[in-house]
Amino acid sequence: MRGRGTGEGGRVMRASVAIAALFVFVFALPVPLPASPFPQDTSAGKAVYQKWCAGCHGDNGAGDGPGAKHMIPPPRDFTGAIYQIRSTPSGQLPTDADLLRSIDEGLFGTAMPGWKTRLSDRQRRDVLAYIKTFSSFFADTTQRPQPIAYGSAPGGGGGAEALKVGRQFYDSIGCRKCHGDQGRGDGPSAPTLKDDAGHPIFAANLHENWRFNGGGTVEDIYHRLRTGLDGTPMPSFSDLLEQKFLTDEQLWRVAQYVRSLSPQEPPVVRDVVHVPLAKRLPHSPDDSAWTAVDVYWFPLVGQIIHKERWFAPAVTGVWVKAVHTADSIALRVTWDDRSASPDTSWLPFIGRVLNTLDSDDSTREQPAPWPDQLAVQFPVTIPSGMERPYFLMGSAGAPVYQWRWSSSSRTAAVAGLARGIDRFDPLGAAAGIPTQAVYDHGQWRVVFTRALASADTASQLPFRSGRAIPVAFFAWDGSNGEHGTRMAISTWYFLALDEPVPARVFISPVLAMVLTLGLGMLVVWRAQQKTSYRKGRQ
Amino acid sequence: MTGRIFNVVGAMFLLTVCSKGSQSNAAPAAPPPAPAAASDLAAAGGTITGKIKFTGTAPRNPAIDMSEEAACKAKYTTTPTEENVVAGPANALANVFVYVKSGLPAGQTFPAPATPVVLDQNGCRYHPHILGVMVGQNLEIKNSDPVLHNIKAIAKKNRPFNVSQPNAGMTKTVTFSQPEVMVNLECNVHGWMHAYAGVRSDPFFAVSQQDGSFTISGLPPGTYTIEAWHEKFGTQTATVTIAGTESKTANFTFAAH
Amino acid sequence: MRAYLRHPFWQAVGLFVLAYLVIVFVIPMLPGSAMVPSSVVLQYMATVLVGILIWVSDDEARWTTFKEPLHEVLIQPRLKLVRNGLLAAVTLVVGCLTYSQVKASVAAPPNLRSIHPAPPSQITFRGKTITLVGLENPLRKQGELAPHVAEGRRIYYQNCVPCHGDHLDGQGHFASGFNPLPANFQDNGTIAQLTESFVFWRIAKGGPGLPREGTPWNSAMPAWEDFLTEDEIWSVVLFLYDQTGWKPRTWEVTAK
Amino acid sequence: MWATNLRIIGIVLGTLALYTLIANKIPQVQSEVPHALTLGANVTPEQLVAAGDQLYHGAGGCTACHGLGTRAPNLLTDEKGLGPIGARCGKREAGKDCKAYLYESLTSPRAYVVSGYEPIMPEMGRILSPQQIWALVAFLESQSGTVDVTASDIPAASGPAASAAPAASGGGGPGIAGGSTEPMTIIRGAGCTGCHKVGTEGGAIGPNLTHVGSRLSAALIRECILKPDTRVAKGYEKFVGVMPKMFGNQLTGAQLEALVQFLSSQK
Amino acid sequence: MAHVFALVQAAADSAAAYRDFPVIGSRAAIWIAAEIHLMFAAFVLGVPIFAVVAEAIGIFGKDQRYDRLAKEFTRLLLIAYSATAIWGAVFVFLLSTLYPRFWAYLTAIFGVSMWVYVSIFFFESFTLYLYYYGWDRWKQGRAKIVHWCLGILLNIWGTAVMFIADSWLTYMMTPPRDITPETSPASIKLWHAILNHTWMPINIHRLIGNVVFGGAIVGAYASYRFLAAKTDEERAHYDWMGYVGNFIAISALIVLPFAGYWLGREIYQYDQSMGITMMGGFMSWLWVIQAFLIAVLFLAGNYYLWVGMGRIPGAERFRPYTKWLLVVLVLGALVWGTPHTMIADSRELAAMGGSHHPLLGALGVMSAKNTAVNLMILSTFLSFLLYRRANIRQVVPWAKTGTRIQAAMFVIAAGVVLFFGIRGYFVEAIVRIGYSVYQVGAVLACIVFVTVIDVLMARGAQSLGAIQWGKMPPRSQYALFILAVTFTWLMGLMGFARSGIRQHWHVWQVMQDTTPYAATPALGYAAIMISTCVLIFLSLVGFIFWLGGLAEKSTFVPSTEAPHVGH
Repeated sequence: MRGRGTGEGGRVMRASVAIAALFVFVFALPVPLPASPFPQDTSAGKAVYQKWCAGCHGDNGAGDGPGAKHMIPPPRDFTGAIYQIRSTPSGQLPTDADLLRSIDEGLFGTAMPGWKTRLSDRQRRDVLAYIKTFSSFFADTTQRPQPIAYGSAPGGGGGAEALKVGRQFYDSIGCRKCHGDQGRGDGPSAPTLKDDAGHPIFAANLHENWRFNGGGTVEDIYHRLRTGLDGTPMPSFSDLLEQKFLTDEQLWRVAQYVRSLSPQEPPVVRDVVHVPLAKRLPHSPDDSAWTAVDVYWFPLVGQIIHKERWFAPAVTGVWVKAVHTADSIALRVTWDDRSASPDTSWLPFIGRVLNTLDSDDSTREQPAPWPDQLAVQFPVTIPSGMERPYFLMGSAGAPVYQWRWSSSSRTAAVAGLARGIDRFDPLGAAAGIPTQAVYDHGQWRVVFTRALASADTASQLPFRSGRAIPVAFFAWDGSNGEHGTRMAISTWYFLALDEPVPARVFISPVLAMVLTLGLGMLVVWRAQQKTSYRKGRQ
Repeated sequence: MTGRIFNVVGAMFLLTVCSKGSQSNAAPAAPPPAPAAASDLAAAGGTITGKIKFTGTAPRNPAIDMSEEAACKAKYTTTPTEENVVAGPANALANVFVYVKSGLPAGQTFPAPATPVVLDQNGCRYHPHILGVMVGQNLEIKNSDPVLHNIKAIAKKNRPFNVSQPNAGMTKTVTFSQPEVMVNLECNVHGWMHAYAGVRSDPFFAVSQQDGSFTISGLPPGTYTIEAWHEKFGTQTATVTIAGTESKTANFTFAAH
Repeated sequence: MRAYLRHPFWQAVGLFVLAYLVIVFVIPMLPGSAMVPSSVVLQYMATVLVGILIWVSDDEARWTTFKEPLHEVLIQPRLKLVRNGLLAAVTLVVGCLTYSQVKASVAAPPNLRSIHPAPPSQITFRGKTITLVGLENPLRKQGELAPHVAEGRRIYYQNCVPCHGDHLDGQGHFASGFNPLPANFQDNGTIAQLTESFVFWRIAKGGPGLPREGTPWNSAMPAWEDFLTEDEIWSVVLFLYDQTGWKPRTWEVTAK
Repeated sequence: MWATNLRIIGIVLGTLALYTLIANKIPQVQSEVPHALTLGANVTPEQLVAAGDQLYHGAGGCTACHGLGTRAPNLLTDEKGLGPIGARCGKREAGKDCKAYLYESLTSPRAYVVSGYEPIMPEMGRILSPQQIWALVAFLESQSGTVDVTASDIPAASGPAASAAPAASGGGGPGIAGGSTEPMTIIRGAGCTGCHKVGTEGGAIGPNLTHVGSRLSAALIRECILKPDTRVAKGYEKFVGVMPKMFGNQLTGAQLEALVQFLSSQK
Repeated sequence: MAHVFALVQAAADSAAAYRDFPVIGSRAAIWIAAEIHLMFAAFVLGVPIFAVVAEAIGIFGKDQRYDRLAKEFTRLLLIAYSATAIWGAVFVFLLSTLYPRFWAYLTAIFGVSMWVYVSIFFFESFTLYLYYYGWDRWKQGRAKIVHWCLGILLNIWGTAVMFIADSWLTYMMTPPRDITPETSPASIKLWHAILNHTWMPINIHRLIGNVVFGGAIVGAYASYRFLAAKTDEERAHYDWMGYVGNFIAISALIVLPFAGYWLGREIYQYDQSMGITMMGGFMSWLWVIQAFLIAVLFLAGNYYLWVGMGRIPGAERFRPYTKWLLVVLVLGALVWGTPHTMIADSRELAAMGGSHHPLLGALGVMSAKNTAVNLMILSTFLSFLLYRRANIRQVVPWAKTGTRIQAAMFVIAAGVVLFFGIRGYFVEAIVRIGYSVYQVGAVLACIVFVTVIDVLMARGAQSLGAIQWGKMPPRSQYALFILAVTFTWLMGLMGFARSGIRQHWHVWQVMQDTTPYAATPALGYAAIMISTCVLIFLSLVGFIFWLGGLAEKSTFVPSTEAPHVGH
């Protein structure tokens, strides 16, 4: 038996080694070629630029391509040669390597994709050379931009002590002024922020490091602290080190602290929210019962399907937890929002947002103190097949059941039927959904509770366990000018309510096992009978 | 205050040029080696003075809510306001940057003074609000507030920068390489903080004082276009011909809407 | 050892395991590949199993040898431990399989949409009836293409980029929020397979205009007839083909 | 023997079961029948709304004016903060509830014209069947209002023209005026008199066609029917785009020629 | 029959458009009646072809076994014939009563051809009786030839009947383009309606399909008798019969896809949206099942041949090659079964970046499928060739060269198939579609030329020993059963595909189906219906075989003749 095992193992191993060798060969082929210093061909670069870049950055590199008016942040204006992501001190030009990195990887959290997969090495270098021709600053070749010499991160970055130090300096060097006390971009200065061109700009939400323009690692964060993001309100903190107000280690600790605010990995979308069965329903958003419940992340994107479209949603996603008892369900939706709208201090910001974006309407809207809103959407009944109502708030023929919560009345959400994006028919006060909401340092936490059963089964979804119940989320950030059809939307996801395990779950496997065992024994018995019969005959 | 600083700077400048001794002016057509020539011209040149006024009523400067910054707030007894329009008595307009826009001989260069221009961040406001600085001259930015300021330059012809000064006593020295009117300086932490720096390659510029007066001196003979720039009211130009060491007057009147 | 390698039973087992390893581990490792969905793994393994069974049983001698170890296990007294072990193992596996089948696990309904649903033979575009069958891009006949492509480029960047992306690969910055994912025009399975009239139809009518088989997941594609004119849509179609380098499928010319 | 028979039956049943199982495991998609709606006595409001929706965006030609530009009120969106038409229709005209107002607007549009707009709306009663009119009323009411059109509002269907829904893709309906080539029947059936005056009939939105033959040649008349906006009569510039462009598709060749001949003979 | 027609006419005159069938509903009733009728029809059209061919071999090859085989089948035919007629009558009856308006429409157009159909049916029946009952009478010499000609006539009648019936159903699917819902059925010219787009492709497809089907059923019959046989001689006879049935079935199967391809192409040409519905629309998953069934057919057919090599002395020479054929077949089956749009959960979808696998997705497209199926056909053909050659040694002097040429042809054909398969990924769609013609052409040319060479080479070949008929393990016979069931099921599936693409139209875009059953059901439902029909059909066929056994004892006669070479 053992010999057999090793024989098989050896065989498999040899095969795997052979396959691995083949792979090494295949992958190794392109590797030995040295990254040859291509001559930077600006005319070839121009062709690439016109084909792939001009749509957003404009024919003349002024960041005014046809796509520009639908993006916040807007595409880079190359004529000023002002670049956010550099390795050089503030005010200096970026190095070629810096620019190439942005071209290769793109800028996370923006519309700029990485081009590594689309363009060849040569094409990317050519286009880099061409981009530099837009600004006279690059023409002066006497000044070569010099990268800052960075050290490496001190160890113990994840430790409580290090984070405490990081937090201390996070406060003392004033990060919280813009990024807020908890780092959600809700600092007191946040509403005033704009970039060099006067476009609105959000202080980064430090809890979403996957959206940091220049990358989300501790090193990336540290580099941004040292260089600043030119063209944006984010300054360089290098002077602090030079003038000995801060040690290098302390600045690293700040970077490590900022990194610690985001999850280890970017959240992965799981379609089905598992809703466990609990004894007690937590009504408060900060009830300790929530800590034991699994959390689900659903990304939200701009409503760009129906007029009036919205290209710059502020809410990037919702975190959802849900539990249910024998008769009720509680759904906690958490999302980051830089202000508890309506907040008049954000009115100029809304004005800037509305000015920056092209609108479908000919007339530009005037900013108003709109509230924050959230809608949770369900079908009217649990669908049996794959079919669902139209995810964008149903249609005239197939309405959806929605809970609409608004920051202007935090204790109850209006339940109603949406028949298309611009039509919402409330179901009356009796159908309202009690909610408890907390706004805490740039984050809304809202708990919706409802009985599983409903009196009006035709329009108010009765929740049932053991079924995939479609659910979708819509969010409006009033301080970003969102209201009406201007919102962040999600596609359909699902809630699955646990049900008490029925007996058959345990009985059928046992039954199957007994049957199998019996059958197996029969086979063995027959085989042995036959042999002994044959033997007997011999 | 702006005027005072400018006076100091101007006086020092004059002192510097005077100490070199005065010589007769050379033909502007063929400028001799720059530094010497410039000094000569300055000593020998004419002067433009003027008053700047505005018509209409000045818009009110918005009050600044400094509640977020106790340290700054404590420096004021009354509610501080922004400095968008600083007006003196009888509609005199201060904080107007007046400079020679054109008319100086081409190719002539002027040395940058060794003394820096100082921009102080004090009480969450910039001092001065409008300043002039020469190409290559140091601009020293210091923070007198124990709160975070970031000083961000928005410029087209010069490299912009954005550095932070979270601590009192921090300084940053910068220079500009190209003339540019104006380089905007702002603090993003405090949205109300704005300053404007006129960067010139010649020393012939001034900022109007509380009484609206300004003086540009040391101009060589020639016909000049003088421009007055105000952050809210825009620009106005005047043409002045200087012959010899005479003093000419150029008054500007802005319309307040 | 060698005897085992030669024995059809162990060869068969080895082949089966090898096939599994290749499908589950090697294929995803290949450049530009991804994990194989379990449904396909099941299908492949079933095919391989049938192939192996055919191989062991198409020759009488091999079939007999193949059955030997099985038979041995069933009858040999010295293999009693193995026999009982196998019996127990099979029983357990069956039990687990049954449990996993019976146990209530709620999964999202599968994503089973036809990627290219059948187009209607004609559509109504803002009140105008357009016959799709045999329809070609009218802009191709209007002289210079370049201005139309440029127009299409403008429209694409103003409207389509958030989902379909700068690469035209369906990976725009809003793509992650939608299901189904936006179409990837760089893939040879989308516009490269379709006539321009089909693409026109999809753009004009969007997700709401999909026939039922195409929309269990509610495509987020807007009905662009609400935003764009007929010519604008045609120019976007031109741009898509121009930018990706694909050629539209043309109508077969019926011999007259 | 029986063992063999059993085995054969087992094989056959097993194979069938396997195929059936696989076919049931893969995606199950039915091909549904598109809704073809006849507005009979038992029509539901939803059906009416759906039919009206189709008409509004399709054959009714409403979107030629409503919704684009400022020629006519936008009925489906928030018009000047008043909400879609369903929300404001009841408040427009004193003494008329929403249903009555909409019906009147469709059948005799000049009875009440919203201030700020020209009286250019054709009388839809000349173009659409009563069933279609009521479907449109229902659809417009459904825009933020309550649909109160019922089957009893709709006059009993008469003849094949009662079917409100356009034929499902393909086929092609009987065309305007049932394919008649009698010019005045076509003119009435196509709704020309909604805008144009022909003899004693019709409205005054578009150019009077009573003596059109003296102004335009037959070729020009044909062109104007097929491509209405290529040449615009003097004084009617602001109505560019009002005349539907679908007549080329709707009229049969014989009908078009009959119409052109008739009009060019109107000297 | 006439009586039925009178009934039908009466039904057609009534006002109701539809009536309902109790319990299972109209659609299911019609479905079952039509499908079982068609299966019997295929059987009674396929078996005469089979019988005539077998009789010819008997006459010209002087092999009495074939003659008896032919007769045995003609006897089964007699009973099957009445079953066909009964089911046909049930079908017509149901159609005319449940769908009277539609039936009236069809009769208005096709009335004349229906009467022709009925008359030919009569002629066919009489020819059949004559053929069977005259068998022993016209046994010798010229009479035998005349008798054989009767068989041919029988086939002509049968084919004519099928052609006429095909015109009705192809009209429903692809009515001539000038026919609109307003066209009065009475004004439609009969010949115009018959000569519609898909009439000829369906005729050819069905003709070949019937041969395949007949062969498969014969194979199943033989395998049953084999398993039930009590003596070695009987076993040998039925082993041989099973072989012959399988041979005919697989040979015809090889060309069937080409006919199917032609049909599909005509459908696309007629109406693109119909074509897309079929291939890419709600029926796209049907082709995954079809691919699976065809893979089963190829694997089972080859398996039967390889197992059969065990009874051929000399076959051991070729044994080592079969495993490579198996590898090609399995790889082909893998490629052919790879779905383009994969069933995957969200995690897998995320990993794949959509429902198309980035790498395997390339196997889900036409180029790969065509390549796979062409290589599978080539492999199957090679299996046959090896089988054929197993117990002979060529004596012609150019045997070695001939074999080399044959090998070269295989290599060239496979090369062409692979070349165009790979090249298909780099060209635009319209060119790619054209490539399949080259691939098919290469394969067909290879088959034809290699066969010709092989026949020439086999002249005077030396035998390596008699085939030991009957020395066949039972599991090979089960393979024949699986083949028969699969063929039948596949026929049902393809019938569903063909009639399903009309969707909610009785006559495509001319006459709409407004019954509650207008929706075209999903595959799962269809599969249940198909399985039900296949089960009913097979039970009835089993009953007929049993009846045949009652009527006369087996036709098997112990052979005393010289060992048979090949077939």
